[in-house]
Amino acid sequence: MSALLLLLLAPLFTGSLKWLKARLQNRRGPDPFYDYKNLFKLWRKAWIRPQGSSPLFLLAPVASLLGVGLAAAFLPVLPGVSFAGDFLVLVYLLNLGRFFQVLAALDTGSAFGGQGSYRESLVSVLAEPGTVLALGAAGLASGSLSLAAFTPLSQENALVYTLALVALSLALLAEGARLPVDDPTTHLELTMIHEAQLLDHSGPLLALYELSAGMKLLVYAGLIALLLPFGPLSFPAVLLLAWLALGYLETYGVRLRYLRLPDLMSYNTLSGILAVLGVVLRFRI
Amino acid sequence: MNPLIETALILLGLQSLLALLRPPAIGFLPLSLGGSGLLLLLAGLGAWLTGTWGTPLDASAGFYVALLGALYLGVGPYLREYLVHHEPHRARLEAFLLPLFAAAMVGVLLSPPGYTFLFLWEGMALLGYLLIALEGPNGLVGSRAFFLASRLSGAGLFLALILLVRKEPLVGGLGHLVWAGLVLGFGTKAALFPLHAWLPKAHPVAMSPLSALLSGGMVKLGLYGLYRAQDWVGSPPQWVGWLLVGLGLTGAVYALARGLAEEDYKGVLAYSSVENLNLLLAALGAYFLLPNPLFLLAFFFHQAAHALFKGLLFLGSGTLPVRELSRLGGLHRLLPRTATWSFLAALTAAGLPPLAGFLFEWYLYQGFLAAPQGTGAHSLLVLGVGAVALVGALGAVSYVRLFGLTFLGQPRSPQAGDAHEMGIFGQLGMGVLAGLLLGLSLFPAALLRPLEPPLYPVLPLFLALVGLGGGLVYLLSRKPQRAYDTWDCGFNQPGLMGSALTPEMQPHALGYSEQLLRLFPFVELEAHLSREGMLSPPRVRLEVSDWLLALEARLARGYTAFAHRVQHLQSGSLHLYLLLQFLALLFVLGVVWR
Amino acid sequence: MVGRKSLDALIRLYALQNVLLALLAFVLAEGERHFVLAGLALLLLKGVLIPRYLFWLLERLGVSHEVESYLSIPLSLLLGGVLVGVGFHVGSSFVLEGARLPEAVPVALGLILLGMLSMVSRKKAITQVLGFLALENGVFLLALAETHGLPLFIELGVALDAFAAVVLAGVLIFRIRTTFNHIDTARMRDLKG
Amino acid sequence: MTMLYLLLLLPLLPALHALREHEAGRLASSTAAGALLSLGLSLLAQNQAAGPLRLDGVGLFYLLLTDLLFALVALYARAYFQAGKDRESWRFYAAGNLFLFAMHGAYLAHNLGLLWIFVEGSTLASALLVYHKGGARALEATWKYLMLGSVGIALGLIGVILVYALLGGATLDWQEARALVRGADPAQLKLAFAFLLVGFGTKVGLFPLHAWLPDAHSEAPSPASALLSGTLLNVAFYALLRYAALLGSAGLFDFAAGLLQGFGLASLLAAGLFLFVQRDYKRLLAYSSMEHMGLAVYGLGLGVPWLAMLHTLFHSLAKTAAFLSAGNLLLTYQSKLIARVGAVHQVWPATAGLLVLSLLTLAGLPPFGLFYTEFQALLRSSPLLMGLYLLGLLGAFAGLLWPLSRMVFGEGHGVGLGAPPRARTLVVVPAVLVVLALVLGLFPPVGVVERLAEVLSWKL
Repeated sequence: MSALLLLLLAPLFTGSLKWLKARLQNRRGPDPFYDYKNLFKLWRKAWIRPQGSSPLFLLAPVASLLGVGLAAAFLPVLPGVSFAGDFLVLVYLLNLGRFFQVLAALDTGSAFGGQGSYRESLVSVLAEPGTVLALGAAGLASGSLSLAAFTPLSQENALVYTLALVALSLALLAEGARLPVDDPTTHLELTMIHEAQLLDHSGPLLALYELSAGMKLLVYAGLIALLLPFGPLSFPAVLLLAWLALGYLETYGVRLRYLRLPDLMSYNTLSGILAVLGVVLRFRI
Repeated sequence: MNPLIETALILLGLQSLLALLRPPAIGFLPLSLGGSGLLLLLAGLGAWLTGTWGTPLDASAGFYVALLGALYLGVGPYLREYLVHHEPHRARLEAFLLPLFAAAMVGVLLSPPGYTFLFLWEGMALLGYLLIALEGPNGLVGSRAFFLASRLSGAGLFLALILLVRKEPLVGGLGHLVWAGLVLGFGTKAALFPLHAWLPKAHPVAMSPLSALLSGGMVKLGLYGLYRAQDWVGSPPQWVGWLLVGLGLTGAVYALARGLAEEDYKGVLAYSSVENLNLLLAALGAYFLLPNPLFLLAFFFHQAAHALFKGLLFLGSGTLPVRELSRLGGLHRLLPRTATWSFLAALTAAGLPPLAGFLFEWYLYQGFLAAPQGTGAHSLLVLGVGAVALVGALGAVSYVRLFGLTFLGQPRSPQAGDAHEMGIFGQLGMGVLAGLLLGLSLFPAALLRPLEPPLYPVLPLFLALVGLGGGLVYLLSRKPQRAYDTWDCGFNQPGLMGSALTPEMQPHALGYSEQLLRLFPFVELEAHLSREGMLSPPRVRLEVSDWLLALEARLARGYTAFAHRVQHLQSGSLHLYLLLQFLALLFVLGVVWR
Repeated sequence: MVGRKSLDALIRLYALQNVLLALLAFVLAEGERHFVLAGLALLLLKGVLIPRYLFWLLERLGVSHEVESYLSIPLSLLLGGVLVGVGFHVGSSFVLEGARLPEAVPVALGLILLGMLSMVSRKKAITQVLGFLALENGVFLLALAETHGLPLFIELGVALDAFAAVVLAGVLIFRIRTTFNHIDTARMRDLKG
Repeated sequence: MTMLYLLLLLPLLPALHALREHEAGRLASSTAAGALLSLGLSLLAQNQAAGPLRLDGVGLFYLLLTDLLFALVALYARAYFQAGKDRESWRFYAAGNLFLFAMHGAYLAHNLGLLWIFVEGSTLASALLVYHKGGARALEATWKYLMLGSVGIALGLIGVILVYALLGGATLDWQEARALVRGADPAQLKLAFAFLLVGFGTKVGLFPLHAWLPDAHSEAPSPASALLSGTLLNVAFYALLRYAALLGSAGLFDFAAGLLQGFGLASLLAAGLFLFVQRDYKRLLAYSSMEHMGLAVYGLGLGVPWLAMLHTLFHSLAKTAAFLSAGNLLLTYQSKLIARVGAVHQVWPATAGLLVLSLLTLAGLPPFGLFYTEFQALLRSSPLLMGLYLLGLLGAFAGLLWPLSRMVFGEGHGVGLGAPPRARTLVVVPAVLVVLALVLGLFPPVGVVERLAEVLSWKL
């Protein structure tokens, strides 16, 4: 259920984000629903198979979408499957998608694909421990390892949750390939991370990739929403907040130098560790 | 003893004898080694699942027998095809020694602690050494490292088991001494950090089927011993648990990072083995501290999974034309089946759901997350979560790098364009392991039944992935498509010279991980620029400097220097010798008059 | 013995030593036949035959008759003195119950120690042999002093062994001379490690 | 009984034969025949006594071992000298039989004085074996051996004299001495033992008295090295066995045990260091002998003579095989340097196999016998000594391993020395020894040796 919801929402979110950024930059910008049209257009096109590529070239966008989609299914935005330890399956399904994507980037033997591949690898290594630690801390504080049973932010767990939210927000930026980690609008191959891996994918394959990237962003937003105390309104609230924040950040911010990434992401890991320690040692404000 | 196991051992013995014939009878290998594998698998699983070997601890031997059996089942047919390419003299020796090695491993599992156990343990080391040494000059360093470590392990076990065999009460420090011996003995074999150094030296140089047996099977015996020792000695003291968790997690991260700095395909696999083993040791150590069944589930399940996927990967490595990643590439075209098998194994190794590797991490996370229910310092084990997450992420990168650089892209050297797929027996061997791996992934409960495992919905997830994925792929493949060159920034215009991309533009094996390695202070990459002539393009050579290996080398140098100093006693001077004799006499007289 | 610079003197000294030992054996014999026999053998073998053999050897070797040592003469005298002192000092603990001639025990020990000293410090092969012979004499004296002498056949066997050893050593010294052009054992240091 | 005298003098016949006959084939036959005949005779002559001679269990054990090894080495030597184009092999046979005579004497002698005489005799005879045809290095080795050995044995004589005096000059017969020694002054008996230990210890090759050992073993022709290591070291060890039992009878074994264990472990640990930096494979084997004699002495120090005897048995078999294989290497590569030897498994597979098996035996690996004896020794050690013992074993193993790997499996650069000699005997003789070591290792003859060692027992 959540998966379908996210699938439908993702193009709207990314499309309207482009519109928002254009507005902030005093441009007219595309229609907020542009991404639906774009995806539809791409889906109908033919696709190019680079010479010498393997079946993975085709499998990767599929797996990427499925990984994110199935991960979204575990998100209790709408009622769905739930069991102890489901958040781990969620995180690792995201990994599954990325694994294929990063691998396929090496498939064509292109210089940029390879570059994108190892850059994305670095990002994943930097972001993953923080994410898992933050979610684990939340689970510990809630007394259950099932996402559906996460208790919302309250007086008691305020510090732990704040730390977890910091970690997850940073993870959202990194995994969603947004500024300051990655610049989704760049056209210079040398500076790309996410886009460099998609250079050779075209038509429907590109559509799947685009869709899964948008969904991934929403999955992280959904995770963040779980920790907030607004009940059913949490998810829309987070989406709105993220929409505004990303629009602002990507208009006024600059991309961080790639080699400085670890500096930024160390806050992610540190918050995660502190969050977990906070539960164990019963940090209170 | 179980008649199935007896038959299996007899089969192995017969194969050894047959190998001595001229020409060596290696044709029987699928039947003898593979057949014994099947028997062992059945017998072991029977014992493990029904607990017929007595206590749960006892039944664990059955688990390991089955694990070895599964490997033999795959290696048997594979070896038959592999040995055909060796010169007869060498093939004979290998076909003679390898079944004995296999039998010794099973024998260890069947022996109670004592003389027979040590006999087989050291015998196993000896056979393993000879098998590696047969590689000739290339195998020198590796076989030596293997044998030295094995003897170190043997020394630890001698200490522990002899104290046990004596049946004296283990009072005072003796209990601790026994455990120290066990940790040294079994830990060395199971590549416990920092005693693991031998493994990445030895496993890569062994022939591939042997590497599969070593990495998949033999090292597990160290884990078996540490687990089983509870049965022999009683529960371990606290420090054992902390040591295993601490060193295990450190070692896992170290090994992964170090593996990223490795250029040798089998070297990467070896470091991955170190990583997996250390994580397993950490799981066991955590189990010693907090007897949470989740740790036990993680411990057992992943041993089976690791045996299968690592066995499969090593068997696959036997097909590669060269081992250096920086000379491989694009092999999926020449070796489509090997690529498929290896891909399945790599997916598992990367810990991705719904395959077996993920379940391990799933159990491990939950186990560590349950730690705060413990008291005092134990609750700090929860930090293990971070380490496991880091390991998970690094593991995935490591296998992307390994598989991607080897099988995808363009060949990086002429040799990589000249590879040959294994024939029917080779495919059979890999296929068996792949099948078992898939079975294990989809039906983990079948193996874990005795431990009553909690599970996530594995099968539905798998079906959803395969079903939806299959559907999407079907749709996509029916869409119009055409082949074209890879994107090269538009340099490839009609009338120009073709694609501007060359294989050298792909990521280099070390370049791929260079930036990741900056995160880890213990492995350093140094870039050396060199230029052959004024006009030739500069070449970058990356050198790996490893803090641990440097320390090891320094220790070795120090020991050698010390030995040289002692050697001065034998300086050739008769007068000195006579003086020594005189002093020895004075010394003894001193003892007498004391 | 440790102070002399000339090999000839050393050999003569050694011969004299043996004559004295033989006399001692005769004195202690008190008519026991095997003592007399042992003494005679000693006189013949060590007092006459071995010194003559050594002189013959020295002559044929054609090397200098000078004693070469790691230690200077004063130092070696000093060390020798110390060792004899040590011998006398610890001698008492060597004196067994029922020793025939307790007074000779320290002397024997001193002789043994001096023999060892000259073997450790002297460079020429032939001087080492002389040191060994002195040591042997010390042992013999010890046997005389402590016991009623070893059983005769043992005594003879021991003497035979010593004689064979000296002959063998002589042959070897001769070979050393032809092979190396010297008989300086301090320079034979090819085998090491 | 005349049989004992016959047994004693038997080796002199081939020795005399060697002085007259210089043809290697016939000499080898007569020598081997002599040794085998003594082998049979000694089985018949067990427990007989004649004058100062008596053949008890321990003596028989070592006599059989010595004769067997000698016969095999004699056969090997023929092929060896032939392949090496050595026309003066008669020297080896003459000195060898003289040496065997001394060995027979030592094992038959029941009189401690006589034992001393024959041990000294074996030194002189083996000096001839080492010298063989001479040459600067052999000369140097012989000289050093002679000097150190003679001084050592002279110190031993002091011990013998002191023991004799302590017994009141009554007897030197071992059996009687054991009964009498109970009344002796313990302090002075300890003093005597100090001299005996240093004296015989020199010939056993205990650290730091071992200096002659590597020189002599490496410079002697290979069959002679095999004899030195396989039989000569045993004879001195045998003397120590007798004296240890003597001290045991006097109730002083604890004192002896400390010294024996100390020297044993010191030899083991030192040998490990020497082995590790060794560049000459014959010296390597020599240091390994030092290691194993150390282990045997340690085993004796544990108060288990049969264990020590078993250890020397396995060591003798394996080391003889190893030295004979080393002889094959020397014939093939013309160099004793490890660095000059390579790829033996391709150049001469049979020798490679023998080398591997014998060296692995010496490294104490199963299924060979030394694994068993080392296990048994550890079983009887205190934790601290166990630790040192294991450390020493590891050190020695580390020392042996690299040369073994290097020579057998390493690169055979620039060894175009033509085909190796193909005489069967060169391989068959060591193979017999290795098989023997293997069989005895799988089925250690503990019961037999224990029974043979009963005479030494002092724990009543």
